[in-house]
Amino acid sequence: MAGVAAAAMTCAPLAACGAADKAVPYLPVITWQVGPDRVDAEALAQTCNDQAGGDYRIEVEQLPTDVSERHALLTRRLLAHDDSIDLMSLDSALTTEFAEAGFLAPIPAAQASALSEGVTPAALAAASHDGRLVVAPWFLDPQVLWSKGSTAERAGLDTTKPISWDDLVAGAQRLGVTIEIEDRDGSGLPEWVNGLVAGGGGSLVSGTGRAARAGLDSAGGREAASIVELYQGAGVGPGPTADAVTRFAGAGGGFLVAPTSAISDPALSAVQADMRVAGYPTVADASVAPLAGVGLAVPAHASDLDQQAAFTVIECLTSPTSLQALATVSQHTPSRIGLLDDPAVAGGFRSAEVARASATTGVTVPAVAAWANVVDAIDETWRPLAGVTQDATPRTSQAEVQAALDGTIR
Amino acid sequence: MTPSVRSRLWASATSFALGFGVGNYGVLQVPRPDQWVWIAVAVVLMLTGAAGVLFADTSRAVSFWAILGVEVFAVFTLVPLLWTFTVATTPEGATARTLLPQDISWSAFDGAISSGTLRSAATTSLLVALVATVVAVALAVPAAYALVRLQVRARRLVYGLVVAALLMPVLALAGPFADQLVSLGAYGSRLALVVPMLVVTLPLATWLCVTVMRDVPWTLLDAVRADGATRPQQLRRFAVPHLGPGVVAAALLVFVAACNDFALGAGLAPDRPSLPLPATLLVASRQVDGSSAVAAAGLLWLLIPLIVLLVLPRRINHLLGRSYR
Amino acid sequence: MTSIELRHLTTDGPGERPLLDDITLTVPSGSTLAITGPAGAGKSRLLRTIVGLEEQTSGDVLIDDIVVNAVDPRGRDVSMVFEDYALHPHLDVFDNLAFSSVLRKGVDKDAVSDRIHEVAELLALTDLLDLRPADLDEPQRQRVALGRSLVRDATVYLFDAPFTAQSERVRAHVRSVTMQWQAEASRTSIFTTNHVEEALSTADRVAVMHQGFIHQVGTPRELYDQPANMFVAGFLGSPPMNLVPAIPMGQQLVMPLATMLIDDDLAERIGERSVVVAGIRPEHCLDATGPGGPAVSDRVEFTTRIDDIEWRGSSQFAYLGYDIEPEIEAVMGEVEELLEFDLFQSFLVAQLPAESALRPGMSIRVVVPRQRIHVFDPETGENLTLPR
Amino acid sequence: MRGWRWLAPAVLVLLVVTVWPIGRAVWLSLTRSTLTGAGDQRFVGIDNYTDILSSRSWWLAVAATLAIVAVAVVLQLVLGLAFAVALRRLTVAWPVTRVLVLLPFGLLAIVSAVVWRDAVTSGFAVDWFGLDDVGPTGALVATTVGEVWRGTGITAVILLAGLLRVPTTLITSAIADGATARQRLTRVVLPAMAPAIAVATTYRALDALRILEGPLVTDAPGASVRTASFVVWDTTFSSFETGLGAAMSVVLLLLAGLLAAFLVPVLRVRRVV
Repeated sequence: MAGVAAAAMTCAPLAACGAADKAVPYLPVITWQVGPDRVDAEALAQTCNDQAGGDYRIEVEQLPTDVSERHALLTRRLLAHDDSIDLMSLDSALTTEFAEAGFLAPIPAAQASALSEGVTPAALAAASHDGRLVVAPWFLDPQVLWSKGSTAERAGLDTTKPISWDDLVAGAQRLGVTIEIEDRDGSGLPEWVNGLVAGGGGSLVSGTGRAARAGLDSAGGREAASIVELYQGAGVGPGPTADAVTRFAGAGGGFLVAPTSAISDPALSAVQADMRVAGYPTVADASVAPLAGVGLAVPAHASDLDQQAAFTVIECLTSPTSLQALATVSQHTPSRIGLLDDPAVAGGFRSAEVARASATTGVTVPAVAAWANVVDAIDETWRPLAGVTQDATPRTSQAEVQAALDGTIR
Repeated sequence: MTPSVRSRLWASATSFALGFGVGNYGVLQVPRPDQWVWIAVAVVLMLTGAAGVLFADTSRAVSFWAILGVEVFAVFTLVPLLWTFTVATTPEGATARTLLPQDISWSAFDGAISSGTLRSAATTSLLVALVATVVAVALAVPAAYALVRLQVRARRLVYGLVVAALLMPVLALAGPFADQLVSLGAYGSRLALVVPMLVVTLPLATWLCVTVMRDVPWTLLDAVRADGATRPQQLRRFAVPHLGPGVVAAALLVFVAACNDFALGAGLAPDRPSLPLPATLLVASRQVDGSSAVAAAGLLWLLIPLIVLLVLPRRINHLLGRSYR
Repeated sequence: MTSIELRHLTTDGPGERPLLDDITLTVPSGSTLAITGPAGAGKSRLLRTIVGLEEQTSGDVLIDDIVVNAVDPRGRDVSMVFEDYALHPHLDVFDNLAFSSVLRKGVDKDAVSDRIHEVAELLALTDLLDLRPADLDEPQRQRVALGRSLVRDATVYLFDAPFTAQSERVRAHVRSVTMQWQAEASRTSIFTTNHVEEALSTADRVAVMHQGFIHQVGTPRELYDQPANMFVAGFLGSPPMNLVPAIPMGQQLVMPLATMLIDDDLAERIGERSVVVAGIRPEHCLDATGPGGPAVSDRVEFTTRIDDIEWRGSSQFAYLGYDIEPEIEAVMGEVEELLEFDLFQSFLVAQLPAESALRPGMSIRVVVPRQRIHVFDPETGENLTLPR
Repeated sequence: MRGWRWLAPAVLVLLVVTVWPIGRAVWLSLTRSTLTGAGDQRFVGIDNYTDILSSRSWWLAVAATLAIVAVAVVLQLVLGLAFAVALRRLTVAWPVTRVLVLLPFGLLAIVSAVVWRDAVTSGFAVDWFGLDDVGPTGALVATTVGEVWRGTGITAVILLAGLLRVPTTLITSAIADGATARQRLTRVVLPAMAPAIAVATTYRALDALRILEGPLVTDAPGASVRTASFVVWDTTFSSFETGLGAAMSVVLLLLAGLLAAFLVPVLRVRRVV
């Protein structure tokens, strides 16, 4: 639409301009809003553009890094029916809210089955609302435990099976190395808490809509708080930070709790070859990895033509070739987990085994519309980490999270 | 010793002591190069003190207390502006740590001028402010005339409404306005900002125009009418020369106020194309090297009020002073 | 109680002429001095200098024989009423009256309150005590300003044009109240006024001031009868003294309408001067046929035509035109320019009794007692008729 | 009633642009709704109000706001008065000071907030005054000082206008009466310029009440001090809880009204039309 308008504008005043005689071929320009993930969106777009052979052209635009800013900006643009969004990389956490707000164009039935084929249940759930697929599942990274070289062995940890947080912290403390927790966009802490609560047998939020109940003031919540307290008390790291990867690569870094894609970070290029992977640390016995990922969504307000083109783009971006690139280049765990068995992928994906297991046992953030507010509520109550106690924090946090869910003042 | 001599000596002593204190603190506590700022201020204050002693026993009608006050005022006003300039000229990737600019890099100014986002935001601000100002002044001039010159029942009530609207926290209206715009499907268009912006411009325009109207020598109008002037003549001979300058000054103030509005613009617009400059700067401030960009854009934007002030300094001061009294 | 003395008080002005020009004055304790002079004479400035609001360039101000040049107004303890009243808009009349009195510590509030009521009674302000200055009219405000000063117990009282706003009727009352209050406690005071009669009728002594310079100080009678110079002569009296150019010719003084014989004394004082100025008060120009006229023995007389008659109820003024030569007129013009004051006219004014039947166009025979004619030096203004 | 013909358009428009959104706010405040329309939207009566009025964080924010208002107003009045007195007597400098005095007010509040925050977090003030990590509260204080800086000029202009209306003879007369400098200030000058002070106080207080830029720029997770206007903003435009935000807006408006209702009679603000 915008493309046509632009073409018309430039051509109209010049009666003799080249295209004036023949009809202007309609070239939908698909503006793809991407988040701060490690995907090389430009390269993927280029590949698709080449394949399309002039059916469309993808232009990539970057969204803010910070999760609440990204959320606020996307929401406002969608409210404003901003025509500079034709396709967006949507955090799986926002699916419910945006779908409820009616921002997302439903996936055409013809494509839906193809898109959901072979997708892990968690990824499928994170891409659906009310039983309908509203987002094309793309990747859903489980968090894993990365370590440098023989650190784990030296700490006396057996990496073949998931390590418990207690052992991990003790080991790191013994070696005098840190356990870094990655938080690229400000959602690290809530995801960590979510994973810990789930690992402790609870659930951060149960139920949906305004009937959702916070589950922090529970055994699981207290378990989560005790682990944060343990981590903080041992002084083995600053908690979820934006520069965790850099710090991990540095001298004092020993462990890194981060998604599978972390290894592709340029900051790790020096230690990349030497990195080992293990399952997400356990709380009780089970390893429940936080799952966070991105789907591809089309805004409901876009014109039919643009929507059509956008879905064609989605087809290209979710094609095995693209997903392969996603897995091997940026090490994101594709939603279609079966792809990891492909020999072409298996060689290039560093954490295949762990990822495959975690992708099924892991937990995504709860599907509630108020998730963005829950993020704020958890940030408010669990920071600074030094203030977290298993007696008080779950209770205060419970109230705040519940308020966020209810839409009342926190 | 006459009283005025005594007063000057006291002023000199105060100025000297202040200068001494500033100088010492600067030398002991402030690292270079900012130390020079402190020393310069101290030198000026101490020179003032010395001059006060020298001129104490002359009949020159000059108050050294006033000089001291104006010097303090100048420092108070200029230091933050200098800091803004320093932040704006900090090279990319560096953080300004001293008040005096270390390396001056104009890239932030370049960026502010060439950045499409900022340009579009500035255009939005100017456009919205212009339309809102024109509408508001067109409504306010007759209203102010009625309030000042005509018999109006409930004059105080109307006036109270204007003042209330002027002092109201506009932010409180941003939410409902946004909700309304969303349900009208107009959220995000530039023109949709104009109507809410009237909340800012209309009361201010009315309030300032009332002041303008009160200063007009109305007997002159009676005289012009008694002399048999026709309507157009009344307009040309009376309204234009006596009302014109005041209304123009009021309109300029309203325009600047509308340009500088933050809450409405930030609340009622997504980032583009309708986000006005102040709100855009909030977004920009969160980016890498954001402070430089914000400071540079702010200083450039400051040119608008500065020009208004330089063109009509007396009238603006007069208007503001008389309005708010 | 307290005397004021000024010694060679001089204040330089922005231009050539000083604002206060070598003023030396003494106001004895308990007396009243009126300073009169045309607008811009420097009267207010003189008062402000005495209070300490303005600083002199040189000279001394003495209060009670103590030099107070370096004392601030608070230390001088002088009360002053300002020409524009200086009332506090936010205070009611009572508080305005009380204002000056309660600035110093240790004031007996009850005593002040009593005095306020007393003064308010005297100045007809009792009904206005609860009002604010904005609600008062001009004369009332002036009375409040005056009252504020009367309430206060100061060493010296200065009044800057204190009665101007009062209507003719009230003025006498207010003036007498003030003067009575003044006399009761024999307070020292100085007041300024534009009204010559007011100065003459109210004060113990009067100073005539013009261009920052005191021309003459003396009792009202001295000033009126023996003006030291042409300015004082021309300024006092209403209508003012007739000043006409006169040319000495031997034993005679030739004036436009008349010629008068001069005695040796005066002739000697006139000396070589080619032109002098003769001054005759209108009330001394008598109708030869009217009351008093025939009785004058040592007289100067002349006959002329009446140009115009102005009837004033209690008397009539007859305007008697004359011509003077252009070169003499030029000399007169220069004198006026120097003094910045209008002294000369091209007619004589004679004061006739109210019942006189003379009409414009008729001819009149005027007699003037010779000893009533003053002769002035046109350049210095010096009164040549006064004994030295 | 000829006057109303001239007045009606302005009053009508003013009513539309103020009363309409306020009415909408009142209506919205009785519902639980989001700007996006996500979640179920339903009528909840006065639940939002009870939530707000029983919320500790809201009252903390209100207290912080009022403290900021009080400090800002007092500082601006004192500084503004001092500067106005100095400016009045140095008429030679007027061409310069006239521009200088309003220049800070011309700088966008957001720019001032950003640079003042930077001054204490990483800038010159850190070295000058030996500041350690000041945290969000310290940064908020800095931006408040920045607001004081921005508003002092305009306050000085208002007070200067009031000061120029105090007749000089009033002051000289007080000097002649022997009033000390202190007595002149407290008994003559300040009372005579009371109307200007009253207006400046009211205007600056309500202006300080609505500052938003500083709190927005300095807020961080876990910040201990937040202002009421920030909370309103955050609820409405970050959490998109329009219903709750509208209720807060109404409370904020009432708060502003209460503040005005307190200031106006106490200071006897009046301006005769």
